[in-house]
Amino acid sequence: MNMIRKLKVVKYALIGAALSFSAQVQAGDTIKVGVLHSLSGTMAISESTLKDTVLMMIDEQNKAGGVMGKQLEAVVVDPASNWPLFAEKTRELISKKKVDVIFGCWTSVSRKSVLPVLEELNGLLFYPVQYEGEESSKNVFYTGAAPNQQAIPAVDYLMNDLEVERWVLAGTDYVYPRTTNKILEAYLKAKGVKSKDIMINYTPFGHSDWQSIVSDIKKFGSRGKKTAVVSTINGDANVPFYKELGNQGITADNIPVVAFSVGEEELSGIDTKPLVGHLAAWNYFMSVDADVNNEFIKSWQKFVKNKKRVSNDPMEATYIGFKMWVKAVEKAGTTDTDAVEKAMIGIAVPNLTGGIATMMPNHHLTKPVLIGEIQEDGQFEVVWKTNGTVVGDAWSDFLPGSKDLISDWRAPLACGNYNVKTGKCSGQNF
Amino acid sequence: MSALDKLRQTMRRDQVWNCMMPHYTYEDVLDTRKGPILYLEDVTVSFDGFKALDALTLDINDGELRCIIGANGAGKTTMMDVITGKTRPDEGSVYYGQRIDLLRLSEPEIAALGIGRKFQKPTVFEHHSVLINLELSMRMDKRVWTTLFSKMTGEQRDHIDEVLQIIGLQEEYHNRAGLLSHGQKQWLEIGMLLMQDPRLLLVDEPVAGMTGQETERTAELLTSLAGKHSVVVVEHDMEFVRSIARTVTVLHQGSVLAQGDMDEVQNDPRVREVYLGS
Amino acid sequence: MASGLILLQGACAKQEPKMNQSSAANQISSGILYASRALLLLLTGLIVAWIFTSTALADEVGFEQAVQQLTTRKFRDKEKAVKQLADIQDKRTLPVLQALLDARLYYRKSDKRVVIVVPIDGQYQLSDPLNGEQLGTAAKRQLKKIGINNKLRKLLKAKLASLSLESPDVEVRLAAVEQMLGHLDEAQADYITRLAEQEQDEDVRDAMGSALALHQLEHGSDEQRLQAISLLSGNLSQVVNNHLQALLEKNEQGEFLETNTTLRKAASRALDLISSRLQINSIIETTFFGLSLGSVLLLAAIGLAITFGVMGVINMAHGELIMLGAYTTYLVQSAMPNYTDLSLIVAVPAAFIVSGLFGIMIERFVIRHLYGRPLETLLATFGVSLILQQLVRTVISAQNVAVSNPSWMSGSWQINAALSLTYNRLFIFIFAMVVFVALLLILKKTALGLQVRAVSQNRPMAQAMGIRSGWVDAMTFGLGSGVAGIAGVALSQLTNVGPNMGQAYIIDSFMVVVFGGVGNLWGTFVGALSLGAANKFIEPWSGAVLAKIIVLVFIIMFIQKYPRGLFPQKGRSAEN
Amino acid sequence: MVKLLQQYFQRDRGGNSMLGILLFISVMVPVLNLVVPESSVFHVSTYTVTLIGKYLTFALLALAVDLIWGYCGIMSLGHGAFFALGGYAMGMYLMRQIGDRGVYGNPELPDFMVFLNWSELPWYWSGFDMFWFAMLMVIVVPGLLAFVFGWLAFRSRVTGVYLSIITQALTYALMLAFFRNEMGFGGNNGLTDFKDILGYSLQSDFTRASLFAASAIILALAYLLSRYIINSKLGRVVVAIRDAEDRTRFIAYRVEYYKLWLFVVSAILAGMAGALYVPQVGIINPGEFSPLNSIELVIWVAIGGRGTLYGAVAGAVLVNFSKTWFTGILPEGWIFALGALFVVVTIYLPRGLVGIMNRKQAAQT
Repeated sequence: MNMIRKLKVVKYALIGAALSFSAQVQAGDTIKVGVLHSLSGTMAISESTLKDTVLMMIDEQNKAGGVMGKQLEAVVVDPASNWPLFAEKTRELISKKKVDVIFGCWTSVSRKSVLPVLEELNGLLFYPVQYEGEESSKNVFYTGAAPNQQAIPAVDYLMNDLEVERWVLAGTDYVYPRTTNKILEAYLKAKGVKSKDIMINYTPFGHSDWQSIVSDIKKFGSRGKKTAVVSTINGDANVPFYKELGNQGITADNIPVVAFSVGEEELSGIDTKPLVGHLAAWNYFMSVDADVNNEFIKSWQKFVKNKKRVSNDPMEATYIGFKMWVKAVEKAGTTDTDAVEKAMIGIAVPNLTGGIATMMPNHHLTKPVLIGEIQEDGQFEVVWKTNGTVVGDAWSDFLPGSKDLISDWRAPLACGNYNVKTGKCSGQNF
Repeated sequence: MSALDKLRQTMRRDQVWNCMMPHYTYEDVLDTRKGPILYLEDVTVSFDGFKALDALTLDINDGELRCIIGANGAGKTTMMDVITGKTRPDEGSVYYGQRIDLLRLSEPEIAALGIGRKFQKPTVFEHHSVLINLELSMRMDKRVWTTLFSKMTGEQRDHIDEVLQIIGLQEEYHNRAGLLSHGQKQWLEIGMLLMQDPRLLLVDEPVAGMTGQETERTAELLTSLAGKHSVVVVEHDMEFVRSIARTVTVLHQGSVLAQGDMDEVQNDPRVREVYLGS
Repeated sequence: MASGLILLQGACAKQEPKMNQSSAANQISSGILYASRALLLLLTGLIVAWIFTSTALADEVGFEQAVQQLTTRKFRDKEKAVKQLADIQDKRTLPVLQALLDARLYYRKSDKRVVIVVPIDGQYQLSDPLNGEQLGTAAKRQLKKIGINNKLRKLLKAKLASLSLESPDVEVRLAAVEQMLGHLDEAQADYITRLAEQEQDEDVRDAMGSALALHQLEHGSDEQRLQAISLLSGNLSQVVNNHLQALLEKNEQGEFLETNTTLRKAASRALDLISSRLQINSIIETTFFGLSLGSVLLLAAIGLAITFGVMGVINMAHGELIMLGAYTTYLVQSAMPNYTDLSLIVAVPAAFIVSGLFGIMIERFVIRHLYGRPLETLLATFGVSLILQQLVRTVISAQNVAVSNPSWMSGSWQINAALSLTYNRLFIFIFAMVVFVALLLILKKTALGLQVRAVSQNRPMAQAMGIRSGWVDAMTFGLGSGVAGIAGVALSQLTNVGPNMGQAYIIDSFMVVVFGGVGNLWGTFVGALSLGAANKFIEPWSGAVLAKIIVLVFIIMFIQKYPRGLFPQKGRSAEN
Repeated sequence: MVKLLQQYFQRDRGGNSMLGILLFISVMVPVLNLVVPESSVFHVSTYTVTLIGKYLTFALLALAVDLIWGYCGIMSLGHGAFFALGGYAMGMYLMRQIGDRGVYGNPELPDFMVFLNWSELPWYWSGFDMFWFAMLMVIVVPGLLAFVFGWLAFRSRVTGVYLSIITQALTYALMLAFFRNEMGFGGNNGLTDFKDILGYSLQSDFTRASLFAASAIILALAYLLSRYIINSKLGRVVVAIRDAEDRTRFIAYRVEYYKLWLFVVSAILAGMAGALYVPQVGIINPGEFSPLNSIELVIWVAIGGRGTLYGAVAGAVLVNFSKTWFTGILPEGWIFALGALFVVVTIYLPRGLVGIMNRKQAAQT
């Protein structure tokens, strides 16, 4: 046996495997649901929870008789927190595994990576995480919050209820904080806040040495005006940030921090004693006392066999997305992407906080906005809530580039980024 | 040295900047009419306060075979490092012929000027055949692009054969150098030096680990080289030194302790004290 | 209003009628309270002892009702109740408010009786806030916590401060005065004036002086204000700074709001003095930040300085050994949940042993086969690092775990009004120094250290001398790894404990060791501290990301100039 | 001499058959993808085409690493940086090709600049609307960086571990820099949502197949180039440097220039790999600069067998293929397998998989 022959074997095996992909016959008796969440790498911390959530939902749905009499079958892949791999795995799910719908992605970059593939192959993605907006694709349903469903109400709360006059916008340097802070800056200025009363700070991913920045925030906040920090700091950097806040004596009553990326799951990795009273804005909290929520938590903890496991906002978004998809498939009577997509608009399902979520023509949801204070037990206590629900806005009114854009996927417009001034629909791949 | 001193040094008017120096080969400028081919004066090298060379002054005549002996740590290898440009002395000057200041040149430049060096531990290119070892060492344009496209000419092949003859590795030319015996590697390394048509050969312990027969052959080889080339041999083996040496220099603690022919040196009381401790 | 209703949804709906009753009662009681407060205002002082006794009866009713009113779900009503309680000046007020702030004030679901709780063994011991009577124990679900929000928290702190001015504890008094700085009312000013006369402690007296001066600056005559400014000159408190700054403010027409020129001049002089002092403080602060970052780098890198510097092994799993140390801290804490303060001290040797054992295993199973091939140890240990990470993910969890800070490492050491150093950083700095010195001693003074140095300098010779080089390698690697584990304990106090944490430190650690000079512990020491300091001095004007990039580029350039780092090993032997 | 040449030929039988395979698939895969109907068992799906196309670009990258590590002993832990820079140069071209088809319909600015309120294109984006310029930059940017970095490092004789660590610092610094949104390269999201290349839609199967063929052919050409280099006298000097740097220097070779030359060539190859990678996967972002990626690609080479060019190619394809395969069948445990593979290969197969086969071959002859 020589080397060359072995190499050849490998090559032929490769090609053979490739050939056999096409030979696979699609099984007709199940509906395949793709799950595209990282199970390894840096994002596994957050995303593996959502994989389990989808699996639980599928399990429950199957026990309840499946969809249109067919059982659901989960197809789980691991894109390993590698953004190009997300695109590759999406292609695999749609063209090789023939899934009918995908639940997946967490970071914006993974969604951006997947988007061209979805549009090319006409797939369907439910994206369950709060994000920066500025996007509306025919093939994506955004079940997380847009900035106007999280950031702006939170700022309103701070401004009106806590009489905050000075603002620190601190974020990790990537697109979600950048955009959110751009929107907030414009919003605050429109409300009459002067530039010198706004401090903007960006830090790299996983930033761990917060001494100087916290000390600056402290100085900024001691100028006699009520100050608050609006934090879009991402995942890993939060623990050292909050620890430093606590140690430098910044407590919630002198400089409250309102976070958009810190939920129950993140808090379970932090000693919350020094953080009591700091805020978070979400569309769901585990502590919300609603029957449907209690039931959800019960079945979740049973599913993962862990009585202490928490639930969080992206899980609720996954829950809503899944329920909506089931309803839309039943309404359309088929899993065909176009039919389901049409059927999705207007679908309403109960959310977990006791209200109703409706899918709007721009592929975003109606959501209530809740502000919670961190408690010692790692839970949030709701201190404020919008009256009714807020409609997710794909294109922010506070950014010069997007204020003229609207999204409406119903005929006759059927456009995700229609410019009302020029009357043009740009950025479509089809 | 402070930055200011450096600046002053750079701006000295009695010097030509390195970048403006002509690029020379040794035929053009090597001037040995006044005798010495190599001239070291007051060379001092220290490592962390330890003086490896202490104001060493030494000259080697053109065509001479010089042996340098000394205890371990006497500074023999450091001296070679200084001559070949590997170590920069703290003080002193090193001249090659009358005009070439070796301290301004890098190792390849010095090598290109015809100073060849054999290491203490035989160092050959073990993954290459003997032939390629010699081919690579050949004196020629060694710039990158020329090397990329260079092909061996018949003339060069003849030169290699000639050297193979001298070092007695005709039979082995196709073998990988790594497979040679210790003695053969030593010879190959000397052969590699010869391929460069050197004027000055620095040979560090050529017979270490050799059998008696091999030693004898090496002695023959080195003595045959003298005259055409200047040869400096550093060696511990007194028998060997006696067999080849005309002039012997004894180094001790980084400077010359004694110099002369073998008998003179051996009878020198200072040398006896250092070597025998009496 | 809305927030209250959200919480009332679902299970709590049944209680609504009751709530309405009690809020009706509240209105009556607040009527009484207003009357009594008016009475108080009529009589000259608020806080004079004899008034206190004479209104005791009215207060008794008020106190009870105010306490009961805390059970309301509306934060605005709670706020009113807290104000009432504070105004009543009952000696029982302080414990009630303190309990409310500490989230130890509950009410019983059965009879809505307000209780102060002390948790004991998963049960709560109850006492009555009205008369201190012990009410036995109760399970958590029989009780409902009285929640507070930030506004209330702030109010509570302010009220508690004014109530603590006469506390026997100096610290409490000082904190109280500082809390009140800048917003005294007339009555409080009088009160403090009187207290200041009797005050024994100098610091407290000074603080009181500042508070009064600030009060006079606002409300006094020009003469008094000038005096106040001279008293406040050089005071580092930001509140003082703000007030003085206000004197120099201009209106929109560019005219000074403060018309008195002498005052303005005095204020600007005072501010100059303050800002020059602040400058010094900020340099000290930045230096501390730098040293602190440096000490973290030192801890992370010093284990590597041993395994890499002394043994020549490039251990890419070093970060994961740090992570194992941090996880050991977590496990130790989980094993002794009631002794958080002690757990950290236990964790240090535990982490050393755990990481050390893992290190010895890595050495025996992997690195032993690769001596003399340093770059290949890099590849193999990279594989090890992947395995260790995934191991932690599988065995413990992919999520981060919570490691709590012991009380002695929380908070900060207030040096003056503008300068405070956080205890955790301070301790970690000291800890890093201790570890460094200990390692230095081990390598210089012990038999192991001697053998390590012998093996690292000349392996065959050391073997010939009868040193079991295999054993020495294992021990050295174990030592380096153990130190990484210790670093993990320290890092668990600063940052995330999760499967990926090691990766954040591995590159920085290598930079430190290479910058300092391989094989030289002092190099690592100087390298770590200077890189830390450089980073922190650059950060203010460049931002955190750019600071890091600048430092990296600097290291690259530095290595070009000095290929063997800050403290190179010189001599012929280093060449090979 | 003839014997020598023969020996070299014999020694590269693996390489020759690899070239054969490359040539074969560069024709057959596009044909099977485009011509053969989807229902046929011989149809190669577009998914497979892009997947193998990606492996080929990785193989080119591995070839670049092997050239300097396997033959010159320079272990660069920063080659991902050159790959990424090449990728960014290509990405910038593709970005400019979007024109006014971006979501904001701005003909001049890419979308990420519009929503960050940039008013005009930064100067360093100019020229990237032209394909030839972008291709030039694919070569110039990584080459120039390698030249400057190498010139500094090799001249001051930074070697071994030190060199590895500072190359790592280089790619780490670049990663942090590219993460910054102020840099104008799209920050964390990088560049994505490409539409077409040279006027052909990137989503068409024809373009994909062409890119695939281009990757295969460029890999083959790069292989031939590398083989020419290592078989030339320069190649022998380079191996000489690897085995005895001082000796080489003392026979009058300017070692630093040789290293620099090879390093630049290697960086250019890596840059080309990046440029081929980006249109096939559809995104380039700073994650490609991650030091861990660079370490991993050194491991591909180690697994395949360094010092043999086809070994590097085989290693890259094999590791990536097994990653794709393992993530499918063992989503939770594949990292254990990968980690164990790295350890075992390094300890027991210092010459990689090619080493085993050569040993067997040697035993037979």
